[in-house]
Amino acid sequence: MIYQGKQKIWADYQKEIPDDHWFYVRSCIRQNFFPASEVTMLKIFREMLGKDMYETPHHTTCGGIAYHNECIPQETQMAIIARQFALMTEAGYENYTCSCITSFGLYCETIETWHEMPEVLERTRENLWKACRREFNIPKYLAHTSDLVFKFRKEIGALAKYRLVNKDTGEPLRVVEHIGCHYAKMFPSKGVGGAEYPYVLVGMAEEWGGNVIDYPERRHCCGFGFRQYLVRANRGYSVSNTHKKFESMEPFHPDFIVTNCPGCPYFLDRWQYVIAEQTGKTYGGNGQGIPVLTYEEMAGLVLGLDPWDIGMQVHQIAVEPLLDKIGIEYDESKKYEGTGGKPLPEPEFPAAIRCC
Amino acid sequence: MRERFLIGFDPFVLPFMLGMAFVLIYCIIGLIRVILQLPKADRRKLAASLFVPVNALRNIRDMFLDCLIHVKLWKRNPKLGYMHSSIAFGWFMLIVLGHVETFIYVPGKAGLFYYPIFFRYFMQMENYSLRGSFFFVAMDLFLLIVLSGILLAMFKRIRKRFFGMRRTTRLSLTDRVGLYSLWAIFPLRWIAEGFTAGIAGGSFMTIPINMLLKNFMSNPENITVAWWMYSVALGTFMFALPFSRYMHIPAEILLIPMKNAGLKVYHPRKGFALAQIYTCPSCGVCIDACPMSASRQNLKDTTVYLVRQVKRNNARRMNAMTDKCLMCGKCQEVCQINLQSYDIRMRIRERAAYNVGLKYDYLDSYKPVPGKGKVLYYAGCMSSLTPVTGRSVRKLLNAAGVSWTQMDEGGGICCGRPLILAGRRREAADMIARNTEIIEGSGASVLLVSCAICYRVFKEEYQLKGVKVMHYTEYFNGLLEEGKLRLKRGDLKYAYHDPCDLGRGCGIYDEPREALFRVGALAPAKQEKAMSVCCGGSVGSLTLSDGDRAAITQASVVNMLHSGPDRIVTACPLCLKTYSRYSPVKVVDFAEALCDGLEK
Amino acid sequence: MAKDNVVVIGGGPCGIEVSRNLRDMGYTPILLEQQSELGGHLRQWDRLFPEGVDARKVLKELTSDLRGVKWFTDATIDSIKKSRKGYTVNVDSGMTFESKAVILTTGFKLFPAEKKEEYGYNIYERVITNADLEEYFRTRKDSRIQDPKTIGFVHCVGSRDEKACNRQCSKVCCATAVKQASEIKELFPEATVYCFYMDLRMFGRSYEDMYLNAQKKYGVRFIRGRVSEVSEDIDGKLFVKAEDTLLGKPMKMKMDLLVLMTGIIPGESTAQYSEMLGIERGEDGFFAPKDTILEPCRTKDAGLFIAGTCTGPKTLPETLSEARATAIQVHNFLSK
Amino acid sequence: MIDFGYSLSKSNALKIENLDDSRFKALHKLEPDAYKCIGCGSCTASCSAGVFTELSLRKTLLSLQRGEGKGYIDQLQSCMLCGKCMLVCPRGINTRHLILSICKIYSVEQ
Repeated sequence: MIYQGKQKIWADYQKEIPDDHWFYVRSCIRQNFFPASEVTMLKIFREMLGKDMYETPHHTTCGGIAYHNECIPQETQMAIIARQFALMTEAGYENYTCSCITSFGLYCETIETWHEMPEVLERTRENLWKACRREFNIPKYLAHTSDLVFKFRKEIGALAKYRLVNKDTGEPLRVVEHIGCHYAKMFPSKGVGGAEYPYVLVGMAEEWGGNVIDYPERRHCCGFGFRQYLVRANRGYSVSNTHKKFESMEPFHPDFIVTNCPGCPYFLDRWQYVIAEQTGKTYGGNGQGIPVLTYEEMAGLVLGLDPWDIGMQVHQIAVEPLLDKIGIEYDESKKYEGTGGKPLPEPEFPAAIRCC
Repeated sequence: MRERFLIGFDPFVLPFMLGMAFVLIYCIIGLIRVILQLPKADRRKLAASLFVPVNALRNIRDMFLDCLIHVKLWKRNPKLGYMHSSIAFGWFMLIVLGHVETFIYVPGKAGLFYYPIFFRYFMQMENYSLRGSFFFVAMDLFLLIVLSGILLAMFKRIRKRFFGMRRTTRLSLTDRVGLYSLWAIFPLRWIAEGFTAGIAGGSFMTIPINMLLKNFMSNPENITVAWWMYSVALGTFMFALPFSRYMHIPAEILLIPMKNAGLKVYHPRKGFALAQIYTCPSCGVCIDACPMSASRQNLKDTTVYLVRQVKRNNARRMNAMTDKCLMCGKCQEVCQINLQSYDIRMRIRERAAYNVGLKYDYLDSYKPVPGKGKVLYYAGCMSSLTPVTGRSVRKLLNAAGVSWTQMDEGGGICCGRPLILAGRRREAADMIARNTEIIEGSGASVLLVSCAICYRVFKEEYQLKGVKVMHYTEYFNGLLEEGKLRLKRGDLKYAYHDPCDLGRGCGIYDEPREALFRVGALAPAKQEKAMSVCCGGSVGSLTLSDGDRAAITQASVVNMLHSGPDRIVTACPLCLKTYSRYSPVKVVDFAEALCDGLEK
Repeated sequence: MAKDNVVVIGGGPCGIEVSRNLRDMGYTPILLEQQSELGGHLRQWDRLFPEGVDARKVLKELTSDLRGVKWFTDATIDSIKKSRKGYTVNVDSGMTFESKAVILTTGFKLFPAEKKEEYGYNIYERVITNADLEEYFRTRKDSRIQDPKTIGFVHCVGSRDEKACNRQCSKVCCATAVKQASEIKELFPEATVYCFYMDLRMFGRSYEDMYLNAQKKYGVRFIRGRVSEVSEDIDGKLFVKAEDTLLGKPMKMKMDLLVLMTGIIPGESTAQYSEMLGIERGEDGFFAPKDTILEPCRTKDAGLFIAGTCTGPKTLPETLSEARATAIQVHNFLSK
Repeated sequence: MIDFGYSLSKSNALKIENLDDSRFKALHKLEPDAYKCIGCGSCTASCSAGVFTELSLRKTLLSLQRGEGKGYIDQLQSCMLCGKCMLVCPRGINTRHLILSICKIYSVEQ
């Protein structure tokens, strides 16, 4: 691919991101899939970069999953979002950031709808008032947390203890970046770098020494696709999509995959095991898979945080080979120690794919 | 007259004798093979026919007229006729007279093959006798006739047009050997007899030879040399004969009784077919006749060459050539031995390995519109592409007040002929069966067909109980004669094209012309009736490309325009469609033409 | 000073435009038209694609100012003789013209629809051609058009068809079909209009808009499939057979009116002039220019020019600009 | 192997680059018109057998070209070889021989 060409496109999709005072909203499923990621994110921003990240226990789901499964109507879902915004307004913030791509997409969609149809906005205000006597302002700035990490990639790079470089060969690591569909595919202008060649993750990986590879199916969905996964009968379709991506990236021998969406890391990670079971095929070196990281995890690693503290042990695919490549020290014995002396249950390891 | 040598033998006769023996053995074996190959029934038929006096006489007559006189060739072109008969008949007479002489003068030697042939060498003249000089004159006369024939033959090689031929056959190697040795035989005989004319006597041909350089010729060494050459020429010819086109000389003698016994071709290269193959003299008359000769590259696929390939049993070429053929049947029409090339090709196609797993189980689902008409009209597949045909036919039927029903309105079942032409007779049976069911069930007494292709198959393959199959040319002509249909004569000139399947296929030539004559004048084509030229659209050909067909059609159109018609009329939707692509004048369907004569 | 004569043969739009331009350059164009009026096929047309400009208006514009152009109608060429000086053109009426340059703008001929028998033109009551329809648009008179409910347009009649001895695309029929489909829908809003096409060649500027309009505004239904045969029903309605190739299903539908989009083929005179003047012709029968790209208006013969649809199908604007280009070419030749 | 209650679904994308067109090439040798089709559908529309069956020469030819073929070839079995398609084809393709050749090469009988 012609790098300069991509740069031109990236130049067209710049996004204004304020550098402080954020109202932070978590993602429902990430707290179950990779709970440490969000913690790491806050840690980096609050402690290392000294930013103001406000978080309230009162916030709820954005209603996205229910909405995309056609369980709740748009009106309801708008009311839920309105309430989130109300919380922000009450807390005196106007920059809104969320850790979930589904939410991010939905916020964009909703705000756009209100923008196009003021009457809908009015109805939403009424509904919210009727429901819980709250009022809200539309956020001045809306960003996904990956946008923030992107914005501060240089600062993080400066603090970094490791670089995304193979310590033996000195070669940059081959990184596959995977963007959540709802990040920019619906509103290209809302994503850093647009929808075709999103720059948000590329920026981080390259800043931190990695080398992003373009493979034919890079645009393709991870396979989650809400109903495709949530309805069991459709899961074959879900895993087939993931399979397609791996088949397509395999010849490039990626060292790891980095994602910015709740579902993607989960499915790219877990489905590798299912594919191994069903086809006997694994995509990493010697019977192992390709490690899949969230961008927070990637940031955490280069900053030299303890892999076990940022939750690398909850991955299906073993991350140790990656850690070794980069040269990150870690204590294998502490892997399942857990925080606060509360040990984690040790998983049983499948035969189809090497997970340690 | 008395013998010159006590032992009536000289080594120079050996080449001839060997050749003779070889030919005889070859022919006898061949004969036996052919006879054995015949199916039992045919063999009986043949044997029986030989003892029917009428037949026996016919055989003899045909042998005389065809083998010796070549009557057909005379009809075609006198020069060509003379050339062939002079050689064939002249040579025949030389042999006969030679034998007669031997019988008269040396009956003892009559048993020897060579004696009559080299008579003049072995004999010595003592005194003139009227009888002797008669033979001298006769023999020289026939020699002269043969030589004239040979001379023409040589001339034909350079100027074939002189004999009314545009193209002749490319000869195979053995053909050439045969040809040149044949040419050599008679001049050599002339010289040889010339040498001995001083001793054995001679006449106006041989004596003069002897006169010039007398003492050179009276030298015995030189004499034998001359006779050696003569004998060698004969021998060479005999050895070449079975492998050359000259095999037709003996083969025709077998073919004639077979034909007269009315045998049918049941296999492309066995029995009856084989006899025909060997009888083909590759005269090449079929090359000019073939519509494909319109484009050079197809010449090599004409019948005469097919025969050669069949002889060699070259399956690949046989199939390729057969698949290309339009099956218009013209080559058969012009053929001197009327080789049944159509049947031979059909047999080849029926054996061709197209793995078509054709299945027609769906045909029963076809339920035509029931009608009470006495006349059942079957337009055929093609007619739906030439709507004018059906429309005109209906017009005429109504005008004549006939009660009719159309069988295949909105699509019917194909008649089966295209399939049969593709050699899939077995599969076609299904369609024929279903159509028969429908037709017989319709209660009509006449099946009216407006397509020559369909008509032929209805005639040849269907057994329709109580239903008369009629082509619309016959039928409407009938109506006109009975006065049921009245037409006004206009002042248009119509050139009628005989569709292959209707004309050569079913022998219908006059009805359409009579009918057309009631609506206008006839402008005959250059070649018409049995000689008509295929339009090039024939479904008979499987492999001819659109381009090849174009050339054929254009040539055929030119033929139709010979006497400046206002309209080209054809009685087959396929010809209609094909012609209208290239014809400068309007091409109309037969029925459409008749409609010109209807009161407006 | 009066510059020399230039004989222009063929008084269609191309011939007229060449003459006007030559006149403006000071030449004396002699425009010869064999028919009794100038304008060629444009005379039979009602409106022109893509904007639907009135054809009469265009023709009026073209013929409004012919001052300085010597034009003759009913003028059939007897012979053209080439001499060292130039050409001698003899007209059957006895007139003779001398000229250094001759321009052939002899135009085209519409494919005779009856040659495609399976479509039954002149056999079935309700089958008409694009020309007939234009005639109807102009006069509103045609017994065959009686408030049709279903109307079909058959593209590529006599174009892109080996069986019609014309392999070429006629270029303008697709646009015409879409135009006419929309127009007829305006006249009969209740009717359902179908276009049966092999490929829709909307190559010109804003043709695509016209196409979009036909779909959006007029709801014309486009079926990708060539009509293979037409038959007539008792009630005079037409049975049309085609395959919807995108759906992969054969279809048989009843129609009240079928319009055949007859294509563009060389005019009769093309052959005769190539005989007379030894101009080469392409396989398609149109005049073959000296160089299809660099010298599209010239023949091997320096004084002999060819322009317009006698060198292949063209739209009207293309024809007119070629006419102007030719005028300049002629000027360059004469002022050498 | 564990049964998850679902499994990888086969991709229905046409693997055009790795299709085996050797047989189609052979067909083209046998009938040079094999590549000339522009898919106008005239043959299918006018087909005598098509009135009763699914037969579509256009579809069959196209699918064979794409290496798909399966199922389509059997459709040819209902062809009556009547030759109408040959008359209507705007490309002048020798359809009858094309059909026979397809049968020869993709041998329906087997």
